[in-house]
Amino acid sequence: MILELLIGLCLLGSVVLFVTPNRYAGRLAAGWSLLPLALSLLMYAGFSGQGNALLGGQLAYETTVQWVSLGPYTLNWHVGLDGISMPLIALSTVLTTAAILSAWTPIEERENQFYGLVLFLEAGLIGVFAVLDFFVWFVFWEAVLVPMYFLVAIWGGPRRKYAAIKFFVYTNVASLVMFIGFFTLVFGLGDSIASLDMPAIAQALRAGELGSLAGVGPGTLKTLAFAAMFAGFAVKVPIVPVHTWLPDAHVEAPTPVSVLLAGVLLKMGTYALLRFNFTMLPDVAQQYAAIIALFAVVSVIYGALLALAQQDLKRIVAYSSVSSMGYVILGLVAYTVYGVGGATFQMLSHGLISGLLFACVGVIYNTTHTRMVDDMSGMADRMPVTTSMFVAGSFAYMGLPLTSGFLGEYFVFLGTFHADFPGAAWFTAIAMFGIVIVAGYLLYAMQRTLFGPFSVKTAHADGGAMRTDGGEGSGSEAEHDIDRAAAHDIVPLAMLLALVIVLGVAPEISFGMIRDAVGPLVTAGGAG
Amino acid sequence: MPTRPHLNLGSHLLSGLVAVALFAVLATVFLTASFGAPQGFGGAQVTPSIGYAMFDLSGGEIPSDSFLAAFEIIDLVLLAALAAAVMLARREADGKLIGIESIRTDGGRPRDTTSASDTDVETEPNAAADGDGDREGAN
Amino acid sequence: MVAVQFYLLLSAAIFCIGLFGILTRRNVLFFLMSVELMLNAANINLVAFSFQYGNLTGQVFSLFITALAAAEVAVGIGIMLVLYRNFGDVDVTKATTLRW
Amino acid sequence: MAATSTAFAFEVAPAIAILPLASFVIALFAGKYLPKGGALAGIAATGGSLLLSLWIALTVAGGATYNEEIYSLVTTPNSFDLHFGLLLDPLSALMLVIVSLVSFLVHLFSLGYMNDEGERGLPRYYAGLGLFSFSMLAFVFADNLFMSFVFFELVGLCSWLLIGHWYREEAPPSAAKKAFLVTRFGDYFFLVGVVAIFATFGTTLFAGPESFPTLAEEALAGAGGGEAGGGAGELSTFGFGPGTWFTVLGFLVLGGVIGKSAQFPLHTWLPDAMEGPTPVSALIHAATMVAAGVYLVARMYGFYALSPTALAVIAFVGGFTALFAASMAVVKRDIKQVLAYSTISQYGYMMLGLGAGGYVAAVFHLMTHAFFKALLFLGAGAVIIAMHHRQDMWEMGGLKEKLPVTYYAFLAGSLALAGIFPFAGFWSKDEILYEALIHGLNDPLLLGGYLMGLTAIVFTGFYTFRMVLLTFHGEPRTHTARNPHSLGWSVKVPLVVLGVLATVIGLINMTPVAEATGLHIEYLHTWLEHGIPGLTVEHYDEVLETVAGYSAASLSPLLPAVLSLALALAGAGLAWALYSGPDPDHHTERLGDIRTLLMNNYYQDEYQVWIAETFGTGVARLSDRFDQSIVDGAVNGISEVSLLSGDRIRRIQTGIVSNYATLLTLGLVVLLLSVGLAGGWFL
Repeated sequence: MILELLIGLCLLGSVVLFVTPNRYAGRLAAGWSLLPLALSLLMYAGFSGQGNALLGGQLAYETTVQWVSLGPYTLNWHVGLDGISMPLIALSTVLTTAAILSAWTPIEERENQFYGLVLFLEAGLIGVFAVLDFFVWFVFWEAVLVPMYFLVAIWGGPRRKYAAIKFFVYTNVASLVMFIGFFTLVFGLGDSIASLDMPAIAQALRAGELGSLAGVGPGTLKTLAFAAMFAGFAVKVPIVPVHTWLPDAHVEAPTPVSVLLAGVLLKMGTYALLRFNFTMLPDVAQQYAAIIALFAVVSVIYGALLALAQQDLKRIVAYSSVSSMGYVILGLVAYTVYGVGGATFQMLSHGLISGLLFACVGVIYNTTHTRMVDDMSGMADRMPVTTSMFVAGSFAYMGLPLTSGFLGEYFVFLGTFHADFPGAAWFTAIAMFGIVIVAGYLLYAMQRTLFGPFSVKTAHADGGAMRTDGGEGSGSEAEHDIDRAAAHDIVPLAMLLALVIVLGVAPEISFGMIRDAVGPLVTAGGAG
Repeated sequence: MPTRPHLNLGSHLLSGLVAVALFAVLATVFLTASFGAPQGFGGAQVTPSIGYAMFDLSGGEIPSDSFLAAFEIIDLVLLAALAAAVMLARREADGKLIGIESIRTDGGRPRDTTSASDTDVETEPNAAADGDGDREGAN
Repeated sequence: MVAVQFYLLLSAAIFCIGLFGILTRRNVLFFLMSVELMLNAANINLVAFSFQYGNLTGQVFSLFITALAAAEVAVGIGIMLVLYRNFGDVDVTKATTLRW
Repeated sequence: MAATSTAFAFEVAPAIAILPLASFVIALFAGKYLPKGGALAGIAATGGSLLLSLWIALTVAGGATYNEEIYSLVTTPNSFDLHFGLLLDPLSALMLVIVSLVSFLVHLFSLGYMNDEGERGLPRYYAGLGLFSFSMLAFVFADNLFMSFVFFELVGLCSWLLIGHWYREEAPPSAAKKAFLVTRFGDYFFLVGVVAIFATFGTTLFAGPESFPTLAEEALAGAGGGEAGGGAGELSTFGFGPGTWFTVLGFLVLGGVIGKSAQFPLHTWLPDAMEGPTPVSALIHAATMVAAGVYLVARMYGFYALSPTALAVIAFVGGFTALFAASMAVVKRDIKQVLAYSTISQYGYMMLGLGAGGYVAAVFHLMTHAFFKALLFLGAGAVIIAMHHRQDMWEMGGLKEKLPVTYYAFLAGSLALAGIFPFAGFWSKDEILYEALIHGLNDPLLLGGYLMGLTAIVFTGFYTFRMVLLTFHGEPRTHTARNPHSLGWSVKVPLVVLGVLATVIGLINMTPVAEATGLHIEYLHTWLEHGIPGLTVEHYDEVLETVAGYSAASLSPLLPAVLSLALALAGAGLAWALYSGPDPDHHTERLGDIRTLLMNNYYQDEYQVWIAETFGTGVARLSDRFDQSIVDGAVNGISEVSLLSGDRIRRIQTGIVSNYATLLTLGLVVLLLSVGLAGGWFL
């Protein structure tokens, strides 16, 4: 019942926050979010699952309650965790707390609703990672979109309406495509399943019980379903060329929301790809591995190139997410322990690091009111701590050893290089070039914004352009705005950075359970 | 001047043709369909049976469903309709209309002091502009 | 006994007359009257089938419909009054604000 | 006693790296509250590391070696094993001593260079130094290539941090970015190489029967003995023959080496890196980090020895770099720039030595160079302090009288650099050239490397003494040069220590003397002879001969030694002739266009920036435009279509009830008709 308690806590918190006065909402939200955080960390510590959730593994914190019958299918409330979902749930709770803390400064109106929506979002995210019955899973999957839509549309930047609608419509259409793909499989399975339980479906599919549907044979049916589900989830990941909602949503979203968007929402896509496409239809995935790998490599390189061309710090980080998620896809397609496990580890690591970077950009934006690389320089002079965090986060993103970013990418490379599909080594080698481009744009951005003589140009209402030379004079009025960040802005950064380093030095903390969970998948999937 | 009804012919009757067409279709269908012989009630008492059915009482001779809940709901609906009719029709003592503020036919746009129809005509271009604005944002 | 399709034919005719009224008239009062006709066409159907199957349900339903018709007229006339206040007329083609 | 104390020495060996890590943490978090901004913690830590390293070296000298895993990152059954380990053999013990000694001295020197000059950000500076020492020492004792890569990258980070120490100015952050990016480009190939070695051999261990050089050797032996692919059966060589594939792997790792050791064409970052504080230049960009690349090749020499192609390329690139960089050093005005190019040039020699099969010679030069180049940089640092942070040699002159300690130390370093008998550089550089010559007589590529290395000697002698003469001799040319800043003990002590070392360290491996007299005084050679099987000089020589097909021509070492000495003296003499007067002329201006070319570094920066602009930024801009217009355009196009059609279709919604009713009825009629026709109602 502990998972229900976790989700319930978030939902209850959401309701409570909606009726809390704005003045107290921030503090209450932060305090409340510690509850699911502590609970999920306790669960993490006491995690006892074994094997893969969909392949008959021993689940932790499992509950199954029969709910209703819908035609020939029973709908169940079936939740449980394995080594893939547990770290992701912990990631969700950690990032929610970080996002709430980093929202204290920028969110200045309708706070109670903001924090209420954030907690509602957290509940949805946990549900997506925990639920194992397709119907309920889909409810959570869609429920995540709702708070996200409002968070972007109400508290976003100047083009928030456009970004929010684009995000919502794009991902919703994708859900539809995915839904059709999945139900093709469900109907194709016919009588061999009696519920929409994902483990049951996965095992039935792997046992080859797929029949034909509407005159289409099982082979074609599988491929079609795979393609539809892949297309659906690809939007969420996002994979080039269905990535264009991401930069808009990121740029317009308030920073705390960007943290969650990049940190956890993108992981929903890869998590679902792993659970559905790569676990349920391994043969199709392996048959078309080279094509999927091509998509992955294009995402890596193209995303990185796009990031290189950006001037907006948030856009840079947003596009680099496209690049990083490409590594995840590349790892999944490898079907090796390091490939799939590394992909999962990379999800975790990218969640922490991109969250950290977005939060850093947010802290800078809060004081300078600009995110343009050209508009500022020498921020290190005024915001040394934030700068350190930004630098550390950037290097983690570049894959500096002893941070989780390095290991995530390294595992993926290691796993994919000797994978079975044709050209695996070449794909990997090309994808690795991403680490050079990533270093290029992040170093460029850091050099321009953080270092050099201090100056800030803002479109601030009262100031117009203001310029001050670096060095001594710190008494003039114009500089008053540029001050060290408050402690509550720094705490989430430090928290995330600490996790990034801990995971980078002791990856076994999470890689152990991940490896345990992907093991059956890999041996069952083919290459060892 | 004494008036008498006169036939108002004109193009507005054209849409009535649709109704005629519908009748034609229905008539064709009904006349070509075949029903068995009606069972009828066989001389049983119809009206008391209706009463029994409405109040869920046993004793009706003719089979029927029970309708107590539906009866009560209809009761409420009538009451609500009565209240609504009164509310819609009420007039304040000083001649000012009430209920207008709460019942708007313009989609809830803020209204100014001019008469309703004028305002609506004026706000129309704005509404169109809003729509366009959204689309520009989308580009 | 009269075969059921003739009742149906009658009901269709009444219904279509009501419909004709709605389609061609512009006065709200005529609308209300036409709707009344259409409801009663439905009643005829119900009673006819009640007779056809020897089951009372249809007849009870026709009673309910009569009651509902009363409610509808009450609200309808209320709406008509509001329409008149807002638009200065009871012509339905004048009240065109409820669109796109 | 031996067994237990040996075991204990190896038990505490990780502390060599961990002590500086502790000093990093202390300086970072508590540096603000400590006296000297954390310097003392750093000095204590590196001093401790130095003592421990010496202890380890003594233990290793006793014949013991150590090759153990100490921390496992990830253990995966049936797949690769990522761990950190400790490989202590003569080579790594030697390198540990060098790195910790230079690091200790640089910490000491920094007291004078940074603290006494009232710099800001001292905790950051000492944290950077501590982190660097940690990473570098850990890199040195790494027992597998994965761990090497990890710390290889970390030293790159430290380099970035320390070059950009004065981040409030424009140039240092830019130079730091360039340094990191250029080395990152090399590291890309290294990364591919590490992953590929993992994929090929399943391990990246350097030493032991399961190490990848051993496996590769066995695979080659198998392939040579039986039919093709016989021994390489269990290794996946990705469709290449084992020999070819191992060469490819060698080249991939070499990419990282070329980046880090600033070899042509990835050398452009090193001169820019001189924007950092001078002690940092001494530690990172001269003595240790830049040596990491060369050290790596030496570390996995057993693997490179299998591939004659890779070796020849290494030698040729090294020889070319040596000449190329030396020629650029001739015209520089900035004292640190001269030293930077000379560093590139000297690492070129080491690469030449390694490529030519002179493993001992290269390691020897690595050691002597670490000492004399650190000395020269620290000497330059002392001069810069004295000159109030001016670095142009034409503003100096006549400092000999004012700074005697610095002068004599600097002179010792210069003589070593120029390769004048009997200073350190002479012995090591001569041995490299000798090795290149005897192997090169059978291999034109090696011979080419040798000839370029030989030519570079003249340039080296010239620019070294031009530097010495311009800085210390003649009349002071500016006011600052007449009244230099005085120097403290913390500056002088490192200079003296290194000056002594630069003078005498060459004596440990006097090959020409040994050959001539028959005495066994090649101590370094002996030192590198024992150790873990498969990592010894004998083994390398054997592999070179059997697998790579290297054969040495028999030639007395005396003649080449005399030749190189003569060339060095010629260069030095030319410098003396041109610049020895009290007020020397700008002779290099007579070179005309060549000077312009050299001052602009052969336009290497320009073309690299051009490539980066065109293929980086240009392609990025293009793809951005493509993304905005085509990809996102398609998305917006779809939404545009639906919006537009919605806008048209909504016109049906007139607001007139009658119209709605008409449509409704019409719809009903159509529906009835179609359902009826389909259901056969009208029959």
